[in-house]
Amino acid sequence: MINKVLIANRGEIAVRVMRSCREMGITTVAVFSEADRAAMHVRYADEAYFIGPSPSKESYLNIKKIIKAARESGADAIHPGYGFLSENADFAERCKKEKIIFIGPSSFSIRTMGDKISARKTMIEAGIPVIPGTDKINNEKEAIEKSGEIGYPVMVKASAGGGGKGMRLVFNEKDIVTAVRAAQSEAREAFGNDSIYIEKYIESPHHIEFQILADNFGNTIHLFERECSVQRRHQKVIEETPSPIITPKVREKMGEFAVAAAKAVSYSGAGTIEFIVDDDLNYYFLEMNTRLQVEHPITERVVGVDLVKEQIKIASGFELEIKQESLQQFGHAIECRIYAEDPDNNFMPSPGKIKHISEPLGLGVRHDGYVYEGYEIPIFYDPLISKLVVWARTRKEAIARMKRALYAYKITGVKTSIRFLERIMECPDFVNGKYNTHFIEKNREFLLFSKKHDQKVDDVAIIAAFMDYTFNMEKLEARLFSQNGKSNWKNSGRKISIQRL
Amino acid sequence: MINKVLIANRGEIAVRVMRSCREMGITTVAVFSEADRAAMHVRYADEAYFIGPSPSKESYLNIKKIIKAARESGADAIHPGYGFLSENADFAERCKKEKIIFIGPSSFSIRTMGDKISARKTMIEAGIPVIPGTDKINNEKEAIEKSGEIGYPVMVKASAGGGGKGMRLVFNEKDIVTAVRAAQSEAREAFGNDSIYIEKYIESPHHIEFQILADNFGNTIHLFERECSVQRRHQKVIEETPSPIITPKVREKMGEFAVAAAKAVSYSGAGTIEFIVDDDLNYYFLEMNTRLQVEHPITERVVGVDLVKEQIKIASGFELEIKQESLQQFGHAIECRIYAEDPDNNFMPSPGKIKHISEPLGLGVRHDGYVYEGYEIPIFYDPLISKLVVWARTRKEAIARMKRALYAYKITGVKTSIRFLERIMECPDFVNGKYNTHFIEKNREFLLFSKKHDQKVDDVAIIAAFMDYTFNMEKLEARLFSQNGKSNWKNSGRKISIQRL
Amino acid sequence: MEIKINDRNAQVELLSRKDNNVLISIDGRKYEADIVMVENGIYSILIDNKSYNIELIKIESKKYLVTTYSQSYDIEIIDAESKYLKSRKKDDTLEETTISSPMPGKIVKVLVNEGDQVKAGDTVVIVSAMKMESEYKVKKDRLIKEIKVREGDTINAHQPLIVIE
Amino acid sequence: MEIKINDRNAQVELLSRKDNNVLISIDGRKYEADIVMVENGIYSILIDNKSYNIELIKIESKKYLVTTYSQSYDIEIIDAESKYLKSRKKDDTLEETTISSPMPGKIVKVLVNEGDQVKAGDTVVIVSAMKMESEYKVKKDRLIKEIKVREGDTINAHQPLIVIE
Repeated sequence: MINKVLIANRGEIAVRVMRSCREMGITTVAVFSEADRAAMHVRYADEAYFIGPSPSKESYLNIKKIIKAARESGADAIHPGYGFLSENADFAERCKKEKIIFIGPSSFSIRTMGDKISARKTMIEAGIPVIPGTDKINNEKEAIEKSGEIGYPVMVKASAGGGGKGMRLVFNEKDIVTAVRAAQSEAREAFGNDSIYIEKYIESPHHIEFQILADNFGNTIHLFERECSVQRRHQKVIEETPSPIITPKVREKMGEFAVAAAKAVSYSGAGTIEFIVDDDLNYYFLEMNTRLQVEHPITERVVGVDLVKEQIKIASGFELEIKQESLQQFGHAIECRIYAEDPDNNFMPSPGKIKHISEPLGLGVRHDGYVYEGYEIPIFYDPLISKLVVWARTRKEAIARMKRALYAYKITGVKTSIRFLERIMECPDFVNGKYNTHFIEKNREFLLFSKKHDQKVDDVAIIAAFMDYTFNMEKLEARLFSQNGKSNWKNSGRKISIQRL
Repeated sequence: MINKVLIANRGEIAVRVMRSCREMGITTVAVFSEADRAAMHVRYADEAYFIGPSPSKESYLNIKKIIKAARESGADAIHPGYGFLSENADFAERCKKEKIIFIGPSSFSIRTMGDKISARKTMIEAGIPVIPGTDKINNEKEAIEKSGEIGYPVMVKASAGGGGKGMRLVFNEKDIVTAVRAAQSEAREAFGNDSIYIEKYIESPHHIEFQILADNFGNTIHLFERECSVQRRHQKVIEETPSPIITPKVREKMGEFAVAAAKAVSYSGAGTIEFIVDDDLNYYFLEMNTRLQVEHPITERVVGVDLVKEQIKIASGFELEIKQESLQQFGHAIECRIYAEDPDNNFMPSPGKIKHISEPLGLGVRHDGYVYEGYEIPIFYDPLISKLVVWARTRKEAIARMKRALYAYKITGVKTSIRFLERIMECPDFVNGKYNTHFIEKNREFLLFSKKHDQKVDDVAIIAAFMDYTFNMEKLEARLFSQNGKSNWKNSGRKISIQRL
Repeated sequence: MEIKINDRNAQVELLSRKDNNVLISIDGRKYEADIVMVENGIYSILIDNKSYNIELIKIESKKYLVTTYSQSYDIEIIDAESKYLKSRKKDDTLEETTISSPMPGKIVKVLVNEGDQVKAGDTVVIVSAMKMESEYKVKKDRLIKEIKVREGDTINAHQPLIVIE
Repeated sequence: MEIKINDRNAQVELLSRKDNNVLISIDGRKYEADIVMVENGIYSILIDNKSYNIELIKIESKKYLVTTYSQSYDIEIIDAESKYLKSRKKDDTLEETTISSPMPGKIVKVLVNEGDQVKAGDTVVIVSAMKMESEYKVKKDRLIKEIKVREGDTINAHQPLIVIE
């Protein structure tokens, strides 16, 4: 078994990984940048190594420095967390060369799945459904034929494309030729290359992913799905499991495909197969994340498995003990990501010093965070403060519990998304489980609508400020008196004048 | 459904009840004594009513004041929590008279189970096993006969007894007559009444209890057992479920008896049947707690039911939705009770001001507390600070998780039992699940053994104090300088002399 | 006493007080409140038995950021001293305008030079924080008077970055 | 400088310092430590890359209760001033002995009167806290000199309750 793990990460995920290590009796090694000397992962770890300036490139992304810290500390393994070096094939290779266990898949798996083209090719070969599409379209006739085969609506895309340029959405055959011409001309101007291809357009896409675990003995299992369609700018905001739209039959089939997808790249460790799903429950492979996901706790809660421990056991060379047939989803879990951002100001990031924090606790609540009172959230990294995870017997109860938890969760000093998340829990589309990736956009008005003005609450705020000021004035006076003696008439006069203001 | 609940309690349980109310959309009303104006339950509630001076008798135990607060607030129900008025039949009756729903059983159930003699009688009639024993023993011959029937060892007890007086433990028939005579003479002197009776002595008693739920339509179910044998002075310290000694067969049978016991007193709501169990898994009814237990969260975690919500639904007149056959125990849960007490000083209570608190969080950890930084734990009430509950797939993993949680749990300002609980988690008898109510006594030395002296840790403590002092001195000097100008030679001299000390 | 809450002013008077029980009038509305500071900067207030939790952050000696459950307020205590200072400030016609960021961050790029004439909507500086870049634009045609930061600088919230006229 | 830790004294010297990196000698043992106050009263210390979390409670200006993961220590800074005060105290032979409680609580019963002669092991006062009563006894035969509390009084930790001779 691995004895000492260096966690090449920071924030909540570093602390979360260390917790599991501690339960396994494994010594933990933190690495930290200049900005992170006082960060929780440094405080929580058994050992801590400084790895450079605050910008990630010079510290958390610097392979050389991390390997150096691993060697110095004598760590026999590195857990990359998510982000940073977690999907860097070179890093995985380098670890191997240094004879340090990389807690993750092989560099081959990372590379194959990291490149969209090779991933798509591999999936097609393995019989996994991918979004129907064409290679380069050579002429208008081919465009008409192929679009017919795919089925409308289709998206015409520039091969060299990006940023939405050279893209045309087509709903009917009658518009395809015009669209192809327009896309080609736009692409020619934008990229100097007019080659285009055609792909099926998913009108109301759901983002649903499957958690998988694979050991080095050919055992691969899935731990069911996570519904991640509540997104803002392609950033997940809320995840839940089970998905409110998936049926047992579709779940079983998708799970089988997820396992097959992992096997196709000889996957080892924990990974996630992401699918795009439409309203009719057609599903298509989107990509694979070859690491632990931010939202892994909801799976842990509903299935009852500690995924980090499984990662470590697999990396240590143990065989998976969990069998597919012994797994089941029990109850419902929801995760809300709490960001340091200002929803009223276009979600602008809000780093700064935490003045006060009250964490929600109690039945069915898990809170994975890393900030504390007096901690200054640095400007250099991700604005994720914590993840609030609730579990309940039913989806309805889970939503009520999340509302209760968000209600009791208070952070001052930085702006957060807490109230915005509360609105999502109250939004009919979410409550009814009828949402796709357009959810936030569609419900923008409802979600950003602040509660109606309440005169009484205004007045209570005034009372608090007024009394605080009064109390402080009194303290100040008391100090003046004690400094200057009891019968100082000048100060007595001052006191009265202060009170009269 | 109930709309507004007054919680006639304080501390962690008041907050815990309010959390479930909030999830159900029920308005919460707190009551508070003088000492509790700043307490968490007042802050958490929607409304709060002052009910008198700090001693419980004048506030939390004062039925009149609590009923008055309920009437004023318009609460339609009262939740008594545990302790205080929770098992007071008069209070339950008074609520009924006032047409306020008492969230608990009828006064009849409370009375019957509250009196040891009537409870024992009722249980015998219902066919529930009770500790074998006699009525009054009339002569020595009867003592020999009955003791033989019961089976040695037996305990000779004074009918008027108490405080261990007039008690004799007898292992063999040859000693019974001497013991009876000694007990009689001691009882005569102590109580002026020499009548005695004989009861079976359970040598290695385990305290195992069953959670039950009963509605007003005759449906009664049990939610399996809790093992509560880790006790100090008859006060539970740690509880776990499932019990490490109970077999599925015994569990099923005990569960049936627990349901029958509840039915025998027409029980309604949540309650607990306590059994004494010996090493051979013989079990005997001990008593019934006609209220929510402190340790209810471990059942909630393993069975997946919110017991407070069930209490409220039953009190609202709903039928139980949960069926016995749908329930199962999933994984293992342990609770540690964190008390404000000093294990190194004979567990003396340690009220006082919380200077700093770091709560353990993460996967599988539930923390039900009520204190916060700056809160002063009052001298008037129970020393329970919080309950740390962990869950894991296996007992072994649950112990590892509890150790991890206790490790990260830090409170300064008051003494706590945290390190003592950590020692229990390391104690071989506990780890092996081989313990009974004598556990703490038996392992006293191991449990109170403080870790061996570590020179380096001493030195780190010195470094912290020394540097804090140095930093403060510098701040002080900086202030002196800024007050007196830059080139104040006198202060410069002072600075140097301070450094030289 | 006058208290400014967001953009409006309120007349506040402490009518009576006994320990932590106060009688306060706000624009003529009277409140009997039981007010206790339970944690540093956090008040528990009971009014008609309703329980309110209010968090205060002191920005300056008379300026607060006050957070209730549902909302945040900028609150300022206006006493004789502040009134005097304000009246003086009004006389002072030399009003300068600056570009600043509401959040701390790092200067990615300064797109103008001192003396430049910029048009309404022109981006003058780009600030990055937490992996996100924000562009700051001028609202009207302006003259760049002074540039106070350089690329790579770490800045605080509300720190003047560029002075414009 | 001298530092008293529990019952022993240690010689401590700050050899060098750069920002939060210090070189300290304790009874000749040298430590290179990176020390930062992360929260009020909580220090994070790295020594040879090992991470320590230390909590300090200041009892008086030079007295601390210091808590490491496994233990608590009473630590006192002994500078010239405290040495001087201590030396004066020693001259002062008027040592009084008092009965006090290590915890706050309420006086349940005072079992003696002023002027009483009590025997070793006699209970003189009963204090209750958190539903538990504690009896306080005299260790030797003593004379009750002064009773400073009455039944029902609320007391602080370490407050003198009864003065004995």
